[in-house]
Amino acid sequence: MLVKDVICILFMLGSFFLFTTATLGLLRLPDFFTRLHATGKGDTLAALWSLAGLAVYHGFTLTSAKILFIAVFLFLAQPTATHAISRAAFRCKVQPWTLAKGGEK
Amino acid sequence: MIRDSQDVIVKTLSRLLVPFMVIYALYVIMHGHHSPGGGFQGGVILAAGFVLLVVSHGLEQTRKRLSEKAAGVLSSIGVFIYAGIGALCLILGGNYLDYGKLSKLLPVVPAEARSLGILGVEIGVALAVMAVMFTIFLVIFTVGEFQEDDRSEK
Amino acid sequence: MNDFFLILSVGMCVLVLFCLYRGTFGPGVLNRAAGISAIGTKTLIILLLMGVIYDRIDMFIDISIAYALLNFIGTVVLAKYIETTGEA
Amino acid sequence: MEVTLLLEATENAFRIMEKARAHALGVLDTAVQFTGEQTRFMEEKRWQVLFAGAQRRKTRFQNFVGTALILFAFWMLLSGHFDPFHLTLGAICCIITAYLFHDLLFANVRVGDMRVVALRFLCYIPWLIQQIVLSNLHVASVVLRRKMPINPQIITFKTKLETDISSITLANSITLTPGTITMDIRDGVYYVHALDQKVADDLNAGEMEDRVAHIFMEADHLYVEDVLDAARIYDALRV
Repeated sequence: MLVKDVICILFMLGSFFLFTTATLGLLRLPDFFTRLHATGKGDTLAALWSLAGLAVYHGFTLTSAKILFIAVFLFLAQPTATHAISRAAFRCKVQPWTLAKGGEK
Repeated sequence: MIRDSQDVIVKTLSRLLVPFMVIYALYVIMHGHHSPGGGFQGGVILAAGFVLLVVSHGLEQTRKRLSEKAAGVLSSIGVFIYAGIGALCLILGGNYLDYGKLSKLLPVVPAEARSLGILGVEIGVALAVMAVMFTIFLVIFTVGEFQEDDRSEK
Repeated sequence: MNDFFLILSVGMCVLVLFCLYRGTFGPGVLNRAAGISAIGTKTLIILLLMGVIYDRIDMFIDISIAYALLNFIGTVVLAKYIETTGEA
Repeated sequence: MEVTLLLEATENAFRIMEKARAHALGVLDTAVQFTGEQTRFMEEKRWQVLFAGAQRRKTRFQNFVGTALILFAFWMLLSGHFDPFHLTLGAICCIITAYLFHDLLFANVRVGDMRVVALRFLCYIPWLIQQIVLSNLHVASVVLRRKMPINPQIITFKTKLETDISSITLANSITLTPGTITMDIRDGVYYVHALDQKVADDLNAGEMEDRVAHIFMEADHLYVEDVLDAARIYDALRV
Protein backbone atom coordinates (compact mmCIF):
# COMPACT_ATOMS: atom_id res chain seq x y z
CA MET A 1 0.00 0.00 0.00
CA LEU A 2 1.62 3.21 -1.11
CA VAL A 3 0.75 6.64 0.20
CA LYS A 4 -0.65 7.74 -3.15
CA ASP A 5 -2.93 4.70 -3.23
CA VAL A 6 -4.34 5.65 0.16
CA ILE A 7 -4.89 9.24 -0.94
CA CYS A 8 -6.53 8.06 -4.15
CA ILE A 9 -8.85 5.68 -2.30
CA LEU A 10 -9.87 8.40 0.15
CA PHE A 11 -10.65 10.84 -2.68
CA MET A 12 -12.59 8.23 -4.64
CA LEU A 13 -14.67 7.13 -1.65
CA GLY A 14 -15.50 10.75 -0.83
CA SER A 15 -16.53 11.42 -4.40
CA PHE A 16 -18.65 8.29 -4.47
CA PHE A 17 -20.42 9.43 -1.30
CA LEU A 18 -21.10 12.82 -2.89
CA PHE A 19 -22.36 11.22 -6.10
CA THR A 20 -24.72 9.10 -4.04
CA THR A 21 -26.12 12.08 -2.16
CA ALA A 22 -26.51 14.01 -5.42
CA THR A 23 -28.46 11.15 -6.96
CA LEU A 24 -30.60 10.78 -3.84
CA GLY A 25 -31.30 14.48 -3.99
CA LEU A 26 -32.24 14.19 -7.63
CA LEU A 27 -34.73 11.48 -6.72
CA ARG A 28 -36.13 12.82 -3.46
CA LEU A 29 -36.35 16.60 -3.61
CA PRO A 30 -39.76 18.03 -4.46
CA ASP A 31 -39.34 20.18 -7.57
CA PHE A 32 -37.06 21.13 -10.41
CA PHE A 33 -35.11 23.99 -8.80
CA THR A 34 -34.35 22.08 -5.63
CA ARG A 35 -33.20 19.11 -7.72
CA LEU A 36 -30.81 21.42 -9.51
CA HIS A 37 -29.34 22.27 -6.11
CA ALA A 38 -28.45 18.63 -5.65
CA THR A 39 -26.96 17.94 -9.09
CA GLY A 40 -25.31 21.28 -9.73
CA LYS A 41 -23.24 21.29 -6.57
CA GLY A 42 -22.84 17.63 -5.75
CA ASP A 43 -21.69 16.51 -9.18
CA THR A 44 -19.18 19.33 -9.51
CA LEU A 45 -17.32 18.63 -6.30
CA ALA A 46 -17.60 14.86 -6.71
CA ALA A 47 -16.14 14.98 -10.21
CA LEU A 48 -13.37 17.29 -9.01
CA TRP A 49 -12.47 14.90 -6.21
CA SER A 50 -12.38 11.83 -8.38
CA LEU A 51 -10.31 13.66 -10.99
CA ALA A 52 -7.89 14.71 -8.25
CA GLY A 53 -7.72 11.12 -7.01
CA LEU A 54 -6.98 9.81 -10.50
CA ALA A 55 -4.33 12.48 -11.04
CA VAL A 56 -2.62 11.51 -7.77
CA TYR A 57 -2.81 7.82 -8.69
CA HIS A 58 -1.38 8.39 -12.14
CA GLY A 59 1.57 10.45 -11.00
CA PHE A 60 3.03 13.57 -12.51
CA THR A 61 2.87 13.30 -16.29
CA LEU A 62 1.30 15.11 -19.21
CA THR A 63 -1.80 12.96 -18.81
CA SER A 64 -2.42 14.19 -15.27
CA ALA A 65 -2.06 17.73 -16.62
CA LYS A 66 -4.88 16.86 -19.02
CA ILE A 67 -6.91 15.52 -16.10
CA LEU A 68 -6.43 18.83 -14.31
CA PHE A 69 -7.57 20.58 -17.48
CA ILE A 70 -10.81 18.58 -17.35
CA ALA A 71 -11.17 19.63 -13.72
CA VAL A 72 -10.83 23.31 -14.59
CA PHE A 73 -13.27 22.92 -17.44
CA LEU A 74 -15.86 21.22 -15.23
CA PHE A 75 -15.36 23.85 -12.56
CA LEU A 76 -16.32 26.51 -15.10
CA ALA A 77 -18.90 24.64 -17.16
CA GLN A 78 -21.01 22.84 -14.59
CA PRO A 79 -22.33 25.95 -12.78
CA THR A 80 -22.87 27.60 -16.15
CA ALA A 81 -24.96 24.72 -17.44
CA THR A 82 -26.95 24.73 -14.19
CA HIS A 83 -27.51 28.45 -14.53
CA ALA A 84 -28.52 28.18 -18.19
CA ILE A 85 -31.16 25.58 -17.58
CA SER A 86 -32.53 27.21 -14.42
CA ARG A 87 -32.71 30.48 -16.35
CA ALA A 88 -34.71 28.77 -19.07
CA ALA A 89 -37.12 27.48 -16.42
CA PHE A 90 -37.34 30.93 -14.83
CA ARG A 91 -38.10 32.62 -18.14
CA CYS A 92 -40.75 30.01 -18.87
CA LYS A 93 -42.41 30.93 -15.55
CA VAL A 94 -42.13 27.55 -13.90
CA GLN A 95 -43.55 28.15 -10.44
CA PRO A 96 -41.11 27.04 -7.73
CA TRP A 97 -42.24 24.78 -4.92
CA THR A 98 -42.66 26.62 -1.65
CA LEU A 99 -43.39 25.49 1.84
CA ALA A 100 -46.70 27.36 1.89
CA LYS A 101 -48.30 25.38 -0.91
CA GLY A 102 -46.49 22.23 0.14
CA GLY A 103 -48.70 19.41 -0.96
CA GLU A 104 -49.66 20.38 -4.47
CA LYS A 105 -47.25 19.30 -7.24
CA MET B 1 -36.01 33.72 -34.12
CA ILE B 2 -32.37 33.86 -33.09
CA ARG B 3 -31.65 37.06 -31.31
CA ASP B 4 -28.51 38.02 -29.51
CA SER B 5 -28.47 36.23 -26.21
CA GLN B 6 -28.72 38.61 -23.29
CA ASP B 7 -27.27 36.10 -20.88
CA VAL B 8 -23.99 37.44 -19.55
CA ILE B 9 -22.79 34.18 -18.07
CA VAL B 10 -23.19 31.87 -21.04
CA LYS B 11 -21.93 34.57 -23.37
CA THR B 12 -18.75 35.23 -21.44
CA LEU B 13 -18.00 31.59 -20.78
CA SER B 14 -18.45 30.61 -24.40
CA ARG B 15 -16.32 33.57 -25.44
CA LEU B 16 -13.53 32.14 -23.34
CA LEU B 17 -14.19 28.54 -24.30
CA VAL B 18 -14.71 28.52 -28.08
CA PRO B 19 -11.05 29.01 -29.18
CA PHE B 20 -9.87 26.22 -26.91
CA MET B 21 -12.62 23.97 -28.16
CA VAL B 22 -11.61 24.57 -31.78
CA ILE B 23 -7.98 23.87 -30.94
CA TYR B 24 -9.01 20.65 -29.23
CA ALA B 25 -10.99 19.62 -32.30
CA LEU B 26 -8.00 20.32 -34.54
CA TYR B 27 -5.84 18.26 -32.17
CA VAL B 28 -8.25 15.35 -32.47
CA ILE B 29 -8.14 15.64 -36.25
CA MET B 30 -4.37 15.95 -36.57
CA HIS B 31 -3.51 13.16 -34.12
CA GLY B 32 -5.92 10.67 -35.56
CA HIS B 33 -3.15 8.16 -36.17
CA HIS B 34 -1.77 8.28 -32.60
CA SER B 35 -4.89 8.48 -30.43
CA PRO B 36 -8.60 7.77 -30.79
CA GLY B 37 -10.55 10.11 -32.96
CA GLY B 38 -9.86 11.25 -36.45
CA GLY B 39 -11.75 13.07 -39.10
CA PHE B 40 -15.32 12.40 -38.17
CA GLN B 41 -15.06 12.99 -34.43
CA GLY B 42 -12.89 16.07 -34.82
CA GLY B 43 -15.29 17.50 -37.37
CA VAL B 44 -18.21 17.01 -35.00
CA ILE B 45 -16.40 18.79 -32.16
CA LEU B 46 -15.43 21.59 -34.54
CA ALA B 47 -19.06 21.99 -35.56
CA ALA B 48 -20.05 21.96 -31.89
CA GLY B 49 -17.74 24.90 -31.28
CA PHE B 50 -19.49 26.89 -33.99
CA VAL B 51 -22.88 25.82 -32.63
CA LEU B 52 -21.92 27.17 -29.21
CA LEU B 53 -20.93 30.43 -30.89
CA VAL B 54 -24.31 30.65 -32.65
CA VAL B 55 -26.21 29.93 -29.45
CA SER B 56 -24.34 32.41 -27.31
CA HIS B 57 -23.34 35.24 -29.63
CA GLY B 58 -26.09 35.18 -32.19
CA LEU B 59 -26.08 34.56 -35.90
CA GLU B 60 -24.40 37.75 -37.06
CA GLN B 61 -21.21 37.20 -35.08
CA THR B 62 -20.95 33.73 -36.52
CA ARG B 63 -21.61 34.80 -40.09
CA LYS B 64 -18.57 37.06 -39.86
CA ARG B 65 -16.44 33.97 -39.30
CA LEU B 66 -18.18 31.22 -41.26
CA SER B 67 -21.09 32.09 -43.49
CA GLU B 68 -23.53 29.59 -44.94
CA LYS B 69 -22.02 29.99 -48.39
CA ALA B 70 -18.53 29.31 -47.03
CA ALA B 71 -19.87 26.22 -45.27
CA GLY B 72 -21.25 24.92 -48.55
CA VAL B 73 -17.96 25.53 -50.32
CA LEU B 74 -16.01 23.88 -47.48
CA SER B 75 -18.12 20.75 -47.61
CA SER B 76 -17.39 20.37 -51.32
CA ILE B 77 -13.69 21.03 -50.77
CA GLY B 78 -13.56 18.37 -48.07
CA VAL B 79 -15.07 15.73 -50.30
CA PHE B 80 -12.75 16.86 -53.11
CA ILE B 81 -9.66 16.40 -50.91
CA TYR B 82 -10.77 12.94 -49.84
CA ALA B 83 -11.64 11.73 -53.32
CA GLY B 84 -8.65 13.50 -54.85
CA ILE B 85 -6.12 11.70 -52.68
CA GLY B 86 -7.84 8.40 -53.43
CA ALA B 87 -7.84 9.04 -57.15
CA LEU B 88 -4.21 10.17 -57.05
CA CYS B 89 -3.25 6.80 -55.62
CA LEU B 90 -5.29 5.18 -58.39
CA ILE B 91 -3.42 7.18 -61.03
CA LEU B 92 -0.05 6.32 -59.51
CA GLY B 93 -0.76 2.66 -60.05
CA GLY B 94 -2.15 1.39 -56.74
CA ASN B 95 -5.60 0.73 -55.41
CA TYR B 96 -8.03 3.42 -54.34
CA LEU B 97 -6.61 5.09 -51.19
CA ASP B 98 -3.41 3.05 -51.41
CA TYR B 99 -1.27 5.68 -49.68
CA GLY B 100 2.04 3.90 -50.11
CA LYS B 101 2.13 4.88 -53.77
CA LEU B 102 2.23 8.56 -52.77
CA SER B 103 5.94 8.16 -52.06
CA LYS B 104 6.52 8.56 -55.80
CA LEU B 105 5.37 12.19 -55.48
CA LEU B 106 6.63 13.07 -52.01
CA PRO B 107 10.32 12.81 -51.10
CA VAL B 108 9.75 10.32 -48.27
CA VAL B 109 9.73 6.56 -47.67
CA PRO B 110 6.40 4.69 -48.21
CA ALA B 111 5.63 4.32 -44.47
CA GLU B 112 5.94 8.08 -43.97
CA ALA B 113 3.88 8.69 -47.11
CA ARG B 114 1.15 6.42 -45.74
CA SER B 115 0.97 8.52 -42.56
CA LEU B 116 0.79 11.76 -44.53
CA GLY B 117 -1.90 10.36 -46.80
CA ILE B 118 -4.05 9.36 -43.83
CA LEU B 119 -3.59 12.87 -42.41
CA GLY B 120 -4.77 14.46 -45.65
CA VAL B 121 -7.80 12.19 -45.90
CA GLU B 122 -8.70 12.99 -42.28
CA ILE B 123 -8.50 16.71 -42.92
CA GLY B 124 -10.82 16.32 -45.89
CA VAL B 125 -13.33 14.24 -43.97
CA ALA B 126 -13.25 16.69 -41.04
CA LEU B 127 -13.92 19.69 -43.30
CA ALA B 128 -16.85 17.95 -44.96
CA VAL B 129 -18.35 16.74 -41.69
CA MET B 130 -17.94 20.12 -40.01
CA ALA B 131 -19.55 22.04 -42.85
CA VAL B 132 -22.46 19.64 -43.23
CA MET B 133 -23.19 19.49 -39.48
CA PHE B 134 -23.07 23.28 -39.23
CA THR B 135 -25.40 23.67 -42.19
CA ILE B 136 -27.87 21.16 -40.77
CA PHE B 137 -27.87 22.96 -37.42
CA LEU B 138 -28.43 26.33 -39.04
CA VAL B 139 -31.25 25.04 -41.20
CA ILE B 140 -33.00 23.52 -38.19
CA PHE B 141 -32.39 26.49 -35.93
CA THR B 142 -33.43 29.24 -38.35
CA VAL B 143 -36.66 27.75 -39.59
CA GLY B 144 -38.49 31.02 -40.11
CA GLU B 145 -35.59 33.11 -41.30
CA PHE B 146 -34.60 31.86 -44.69
CA GLN B 147 -37.72 33.06 -46.46
CA GLU B 148 -37.20 36.60 -45.21
CA ASP B 149 -33.62 36.55 -46.50
CA ASP B 150 -34.79 35.42 -49.92
CA ARG B 151 -37.36 38.17 -50.08
CA SER B 152 -34.86 40.87 -49.18
CA GLU B 153 -32.47 39.63 -51.82
CA LYS B 154 -35.10 39.90 -54.50
CA MET C 1 -6.16 -1.54 -6.81
CA ASN C 2 -7.84 -2.60 -10.06
CA ASP C 3 -10.56 -4.41 -8.11
CA PHE C 4 -11.28 -1.23 -6.19
CA PHE C 5 -11.71 0.75 -9.41
CA LEU C 6 -13.89 -1.97 -10.87
CA ILE C 7 -16.22 -2.02 -7.84
CA LEU C 8 -16.35 1.76 -7.91
CA SER C 9 -17.34 1.88 -11.57
CA VAL C 10 -20.03 -0.74 -11.02
CA GLY C 11 -21.42 1.40 -8.19
CA MET C 12 -21.32 4.41 -10.49
CA CYS C 13 -23.31 2.48 -13.09
CA VAL C 14 -26.00 1.79 -10.48
CA LEU C 15 -26.15 5.52 -9.76
CA VAL C 16 -26.53 6.15 -13.49
CA LEU C 17 -29.56 3.83 -13.44
CA PHE C 18 -31.14 5.91 -10.68
CA CYS C 19 -30.48 9.09 -12.66
CA LEU C 20 -32.00 7.42 -15.69
CA TYR C 21 -35.24 7.14 -13.73
CA ARG C 22 -35.36 10.92 -13.52
CA GLY C 23 -34.32 11.18 -17.14
CA THR C 24 -37.10 8.92 -18.30
CA PHE C 25 -40.09 9.57 -16.06
CA GLY C 26 -39.27 13.06 -14.79
CA PRO C 27 -42.26 15.30 -15.27
CA GLY C 28 -41.46 17.71 -18.06
CA VAL C 29 -38.49 18.50 -20.24
CA LEU C 30 -36.53 20.34 -17.58
CA ASN C 31 -36.35 17.45 -15.14
CA ARG C 32 -35.20 15.20 -17.96
CA ALA C 33 -32.47 17.67 -18.89
CA ALA C 34 -31.26 17.81 -15.28
CA GLY C 35 -31.16 14.02 -15.07
CA ILE C 36 -29.31 13.67 -18.33
CA SER C 37 -26.67 16.23 -17.46
CA ALA C 38 -26.11 14.35 -14.18
CA ILE C 39 -25.69 11.15 -16.19
CA GLY C 40 -23.11 12.94 -18.35
CA THR C 41 -20.89 13.82 -15.41
CA LYS C 42 -21.00 10.29 -14.07
CA THR C 43 -20.19 8.86 -17.50
CA LEU C 44 -17.12 11.06 -17.66
CA ILE C 45 -15.79 9.55 -14.46
CA ILE C 46 -16.70 6.01 -15.56
CA LEU C 47 -14.76 6.49 -18.80
CA LEU C 48 -11.69 7.60 -16.86
CA LEU C 49 -12.01 4.62 -14.52
CA MET C 50 -12.21 2.32 -17.53
CA GLY C 51 -9.04 3.94 -18.81
CA VAL C 52 -7.25 3.22 -15.54
CA ILE C 53 -8.47 -0.38 -15.51
CA TYR C 54 -7.34 -1.09 -19.07
CA ASP C 55 -4.12 0.89 -18.44
CA ARG C 56 -4.70 3.09 -21.50
CA ILE C 57 -5.70 6.31 -19.75
CA ASP C 58 -3.99 8.49 -22.37
CA MET C 59 -6.52 7.22 -24.90
CA PHE C 60 -9.62 7.37 -22.76
CA ILE C 61 -8.91 10.88 -21.54
CA ASP C 62 -9.38 12.32 -25.04
CA ILE C 63 -12.76 10.62 -25.28
CA SER C 64 -13.78 11.95 -21.89
CA ILE C 65 -12.77 15.53 -22.77
CA ALA C 66 -14.92 15.29 -25.90
CA TYR C 67 -17.76 13.86 -23.81
CA ALA C 68 -17.55 16.71 -21.30
CA LEU C 69 -17.60 19.32 -24.07
CA LEU C 70 -20.57 17.75 -25.83
CA ASN C 71 -22.48 17.37 -22.55
CA PHE C 72 -22.04 21.06 -21.75
CA ILE C 73 -23.02 22.16 -25.25
CA GLY C 74 -26.02 19.88 -25.26
CA THR C 75 -27.34 21.35 -22.02
CA VAL C 76 -26.81 24.93 -23.16
CA VAL C 77 -28.46 24.38 -26.54
CA LEU C 78 -31.42 22.63 -24.91
CA ALA C 79 -31.81 25.52 -22.46
CA LYS C 80 -31.69 27.99 -25.32
CA TYR C 81 -34.30 26.04 -27.25
CA ILE C 82 -36.67 25.84 -24.27
CA GLU C 83 -36.22 29.53 -23.64
CA THR C 84 -36.92 30.46 -27.25
CA THR C 85 -40.04 28.40 -27.63
CA GLY C 86 -41.22 29.39 -24.16
CA GLU C 87 -42.85 26.10 -23.23
CA ALA C 88 -41.37 24.15 -20.38
CA MET D 1 -53.44 114.75 -33.74
CA GLU D 2 -53.49 112.23 -36.51
CA VAL D 3 -50.06 113.40 -37.62
CA THR D 4 -48.53 112.68 -34.23
CA LEU D 5 -50.19 109.29 -34.19
CA LEU D 6 -48.79 108.57 -37.62
CA LEU D 7 -45.33 109.65 -36.53
CA GLU D 8 -45.48 107.41 -33.50
CA ALA D 9 -46.60 104.54 -35.65
CA THR D 10 -43.71 104.99 -38.06
CA GLU D 11 -41.28 105.25 -35.15
CA ASN D 12 -42.65 102.02 -33.75
CA ALA D 13 -42.34 100.38 -37.13
CA PHE D 14 -38.73 101.50 -37.45
CA ARG D 15 -37.93 100.21 -33.98
CA ILE D 16 -39.42 96.85 -34.80
CA MET D 17 -37.46 96.70 -38.03
CA GLU D 18 -34.25 97.56 -36.18
CA LYS D 19 -34.88 94.75 -33.72
CA ALA D 20 -35.58 92.34 -36.54
CA ARG D 21 -32.36 93.32 -38.27
CA ALA D 22 -30.40 92.80 -35.07
CA HIS D 23 -32.00 89.41 -34.64
CA ALA D 24 -31.26 88.44 -38.20
CA LEU D 25 -27.65 89.52 -37.82
CA GLY D 26 -27.38 87.52 -34.65
CA VAL D 27 -28.80 84.45 -36.32
CA LEU D 28 -26.49 84.91 -39.26
CA ASP D 29 -23.51 85.26 -36.97
CA THR D 30 -24.33 82.10 -35.08
CA ALA D 31 -24.89 80.31 -38.37
CA VAL D 32 -21.49 81.36 -39.66
CA GLN D 33 -19.87 80.40 -36.39
CA PHE D 34 -21.68 77.10 -36.40
CA THR D 35 -20.58 76.20 -39.91
CA GLY D 36 -17.03 77.05 -38.95
CA GLU D 37 -17.30 74.79 -35.97
CA GLN D 38 -18.87 72.16 -38.16
CA THR D 39 -15.96 72.12 -40.55
CA ARG D 40 -13.46 72.10 -37.73
CA PHE D 41 -15.41 69.31 -36.06
CA MET D 42 -15.47 67.33 -39.28
CA GLU D 43 -11.76 67.76 -39.65
CA GLU D 44 -11.13 66.60 -36.12
CA LYS D 45 -13.41 63.68 -36.60
CA ARG D 46 -11.58 62.63 -39.73
CA TRP D 47 -8.31 62.60 -37.85
CA GLN D 48 -9.94 60.76 -34.99
CA VAL D 49 -11.22 58.09 -37.35
CA LEU D 50 -7.77 57.71 -38.83
CA PHE D 51 -6.15 57.40 -35.41
CA ALA D 52 -8.83 55.05 -34.18
CA GLY D 53 -8.40 52.87 -37.25
CA ALA D 54 -4.68 52.63 -36.68
CA GLN D 55 -5.23 51.98 -33.00
CA ARG D 56 -7.81 49.30 -33.71
CA ARG D 57 -5.55 47.60 -36.21
CA LYS D 58 -2.75 47.60 -33.65
CA THR D 59 -5.01 46.18 -30.92
CA ARG D 60 -6.28 43.56 -33.30
CA PHE D 61 -2.77 42.49 -34.15
CA GLN D 62 -1.82 42.30 -30.48
CA ASN D 63 -4.94 40.26 -29.75
CA PHE D 64 -4.06 37.95 -32.63
CA VAL D 65 -0.54 37.34 -31.35
CA GLY D 66 -1.69 36.85 -27.75
CA THR D 67 -4.41 34.40 -28.74
CA ALA D 68 -2.03 32.45 -30.96
CA LEU D 69 0.56 32.13 -28.18
CA ILE D 70 -1.98 30.98 -25.57
CA LEU D 71 -3.46 28.47 -27.99
CA PHE D 72 -0.02 27.16 -28.90
CA ALA D 73 0.73 26.52 -25.22
CA PHE D 74 -2.57 24.66 -25.00
CA TRP D 75 -1.69 22.64 -28.10
CA MET D 76 1.60 21.57 -26.57
CA LEU D 77 -0.23 20.49 -23.40
CA LEU D 78 -2.61 18.41 -25.48
CA SER D 79 -0.23 16.99 -28.02
CA GLY D 80 2.69 15.51 -26.16
CA HIS D 81 4.65 15.01 -29.41
CA PHE D 82 7.44 17.54 -29.64
CA ASP D 83 8.96 16.67 -33.02
CA PRO D 84 9.15 19.45 -35.64
CA PHE D 85 6.38 17.99 -37.79
CA HIS D 86 3.75 18.11 -35.05
CA LEU D 87 4.93 21.51 -33.82
CA THR D 88 4.56 22.95 -37.33
CA LEU D 89 1.11 21.43 -37.62
CA GLY D 90 0.21 22.99 -34.29
CA ALA D 91 1.52 26.39 -35.34
CA ILE D 92 -0.59 26.31 -38.51
CA CYS D 93 -3.70 25.30 -36.56
CA CYS D 94 -3.11 27.99 -33.95
CA ILE D 95 -2.69 30.69 -36.59
CA ILE D 96 -5.92 29.67 -38.32
CA THR D 97 -7.84 29.59 -35.05
CA ALA D 98 -6.39 32.88 -33.86
CA TYR D 99 -7.32 34.49 -37.17
CA LEU D 100 -10.89 33.31 -36.79
CA PHE D 101 -11.37 34.07 -33.09
CA HIS D 102 -8.93 36.88 -32.28
CA ASP D 103 -11.60 39.15 -30.81
CA LEU D 104 -13.15 36.66 -28.43
CA LEU D 105 -10.49 35.98 -25.85
CA PHE D 106 -9.51 39.54 -24.98
CA ALA D 107 -12.75 41.49 -25.00
CA ASN D 108 -13.37 43.87 -22.10
CA VAL D 109 -9.97 43.45 -20.51
CA ARG D 110 -8.56 46.27 -18.45
CA VAL D 111 -4.86 46.41 -19.07
CA GLY D 112 -2.29 47.13 -16.41
CA ASP D 113 -3.41 45.41 -13.24
CA MET D 114 -3.49 41.84 -14.46
CA ARG D 115 -0.86 40.53 -12.07
CA VAL D 116 -2.63 41.82 -8.97
CA VAL D 117 -5.93 40.42 -10.23
CA ALA D 118 -4.37 37.02 -10.85
CA LEU D 119 -2.78 36.98 -7.39
CA ARG D 120 -6.01 37.92 -5.67
CA PHE D 121 -7.91 35.36 -7.73
CA LEU D 122 -5.51 32.65 -6.61
CA CYS D 123 -6.08 33.72 -3.01
CA TYR D 124 -9.83 33.58 -3.59
CA ILE D 125 -9.85 29.96 -4.79
CA PRO D 126 -9.12 28.22 -1.41
CA TRP D 127 -11.95 30.13 0.25
CA LEU D 128 -14.24 29.13 -2.62
CA ILE D 129 -13.26 25.47 -2.32
CA GLN D 130 -13.96 25.56 1.39
CA GLN D 131 -17.38 27.04 0.64
CA ILE D 132 -18.05 24.33 -1.95
CA VAL D 133 -17.23 21.57 0.51
CA LEU D 134 -19.54 23.19 3.05
CA SER D 135 -22.26 23.41 0.43
CA ASN D 136 -21.97 19.73 -0.44
CA LEU D 137 -22.16 18.76 3.20
CA HIS D 138 -25.24 20.97 3.49
CA VAL D 139 -26.93 19.29 0.54
CA ALA D 140 -25.99 15.86 1.87
CA SER D 141 -27.38 16.65 5.29
CA VAL D 142 -30.59 17.95 3.74
CA VAL D 143 -31.04 14.92 1.54
CA LEU D 144 -30.19 12.27 4.10
CA ARG D 145 -32.74 13.37 6.72
CA ARG D 146 -36.11 11.72 6.74
CA LYS D 147 -38.04 14.98 6.70
CA MET D 148 -36.17 17.39 4.49
CA PRO D 149 -35.81 20.78 6.20
CA ILE D 150 -36.25 23.04 3.18
CA ASN D 151 -38.08 26.29 2.68
CA PRO D 152 -37.29 27.43 -0.89
CA GLN D 153 -37.62 31.05 -1.81
CA ILE D 154 -36.44 33.52 -4.42
CA ILE D 155 -34.40 36.49 -3.29
CA THR D 156 -33.30 39.43 -5.39
CA PHE D 157 -30.44 41.80 -4.91
CA LYS D 158 -28.83 44.50 -6.94
CA THR D 159 -25.14 44.55 -7.63
CA LYS D 160 -22.89 47.15 -9.17
CA LEU D 161 -20.14 44.92 -10.49
CA GLU D 162 -19.20 46.37 -13.84
CA THR D 163 -17.26 43.96 -16.01
CA ASP D 164 -18.72 40.70 -17.22
CA ILE D 165 -15.86 38.61 -15.86
CA SER D 166 -16.54 39.74 -12.32
CA SER D 167 -20.26 39.20 -12.68
CA ILE D 168 -19.81 35.64 -13.92
CA THR D 169 -17.36 34.99 -11.10
CA LEU D 170 -20.01 36.14 -8.65
CA ALA D 171 -22.77 34.16 -10.34
CA ASN D 172 -20.80 30.93 -10.50
CA SER D 173 -19.66 31.36 -6.91
CA ILE D 174 -23.26 31.84 -5.84
CA THR D 175 -24.24 28.70 -7.71
CA LEU D 176 -21.49 26.70 -6.04
CA THR D 177 -21.94 27.89 -2.47
CA PRO D 178 -24.42 26.42 0.01
CA GLY D 179 -28.05 26.39 -0.91
CA THR D 180 -28.19 29.04 -3.64
CA ILE D 181 -28.50 29.03 -7.44
CA THR D 182 -28.30 32.09 -9.68
CA MET D 183 -31.43 31.99 -11.77
CA ASP D 184 -31.27 35.15 -13.81
CA ILE D 185 -29.41 38.41 -14.20
CA ARG D 186 -31.31 41.38 -15.58
CA ASP D 187 -29.67 44.79 -15.62
CA GLY D 188 -27.50 43.97 -12.64
CA VAL D 189 -30.32 42.48 -10.59
CA TYR D 190 -29.64 38.93 -9.50
CA TYR D 191 -32.53 36.52 -8.96
CA VAL D 192 -31.31 33.80 -6.63
CA HIS D 193 -33.13 30.64 -5.63
CA ALA D 194 -32.30 29.83 -2.01
CA LEU D 195 -32.95 26.53 -0.31
CA ASP D 196 -33.90 27.84 3.12
CA GLN D 197 -34.10 30.97 5.23
CA LYS D 198 -30.63 30.71 6.74
CA VAL D 199 -28.70 30.66 3.45
CA ALA D 200 -30.79 33.56 2.20
CA ASP D 201 -29.71 35.57 5.22
CA ASP D 202 -26.10 34.52 4.66
CA LEU D 203 -26.23 35.75 1.08
CA ASN D 204 -27.83 38.98 2.19
CA ALA D 205 -24.81 39.69 4.36
CA GLY D 206 -23.00 40.27 1.05
CA GLU D 207 -19.62 38.88 1.98
CA MET D 208 -19.06 37.19 -1.34
CA GLU D 209 -19.82 40.24 -3.41
CA ASP D 210 -17.28 42.19 -1.39
CA ARG D 211 -14.67 39.55 -2.04
CA VAL D 212 -15.34 39.48 -5.79
CA ALA D 213 -15.30 43.26 -5.96
CA HIS D 214 -12.01 43.20 -4.10
CA ILE D 215 -10.51 40.76 -6.61
CA PHE D 216 -11.41 42.79 -9.65
CA MET D 217 -10.79 46.13 -7.92
CA GLU D 218 -14.26 47.51 -8.25
CA ALA D 219 -16.06 49.77 -5.85
CA ASP D 220 -17.68 47.79 -3.10
CA HIS D 221 -21.41 48.13 -3.05
CA LEU D 222 -23.83 46.12 -1.17
CA TYR D 223 -27.38 46.75 -0.81
CA VAL D 224 -29.26 43.63 -0.61
CA GLU D 225 -32.92 43.77 0.02
CA ASP D 226 -36.14 42.18 0.78
CA VAL D 227 -36.80 38.50 0.78
CA LEU D 228 -39.90 38.17 -1.36
CA ASP D 229 -42.19 35.37 -2.25
CA ALA D 230 -42.14 34.14 -5.81
CA ALA D 231 -45.56 35.36 -6.87
CA ARG D 232 -44.72 39.04 -6.65
CA ILE D 233 -41.61 38.64 -8.77
CA TYR D 234 -43.53 36.82 -11.44
CA ASP D 235 -46.12 39.56 -11.40
CA ALA D 236 -43.43 42.15 -11.89
CA LEU D 237 -41.85 40.22 -14.73
CA ARG D 238 -45.08 39.77 -16.58
CA VAL D 239 -45.45 43.54 -17.07
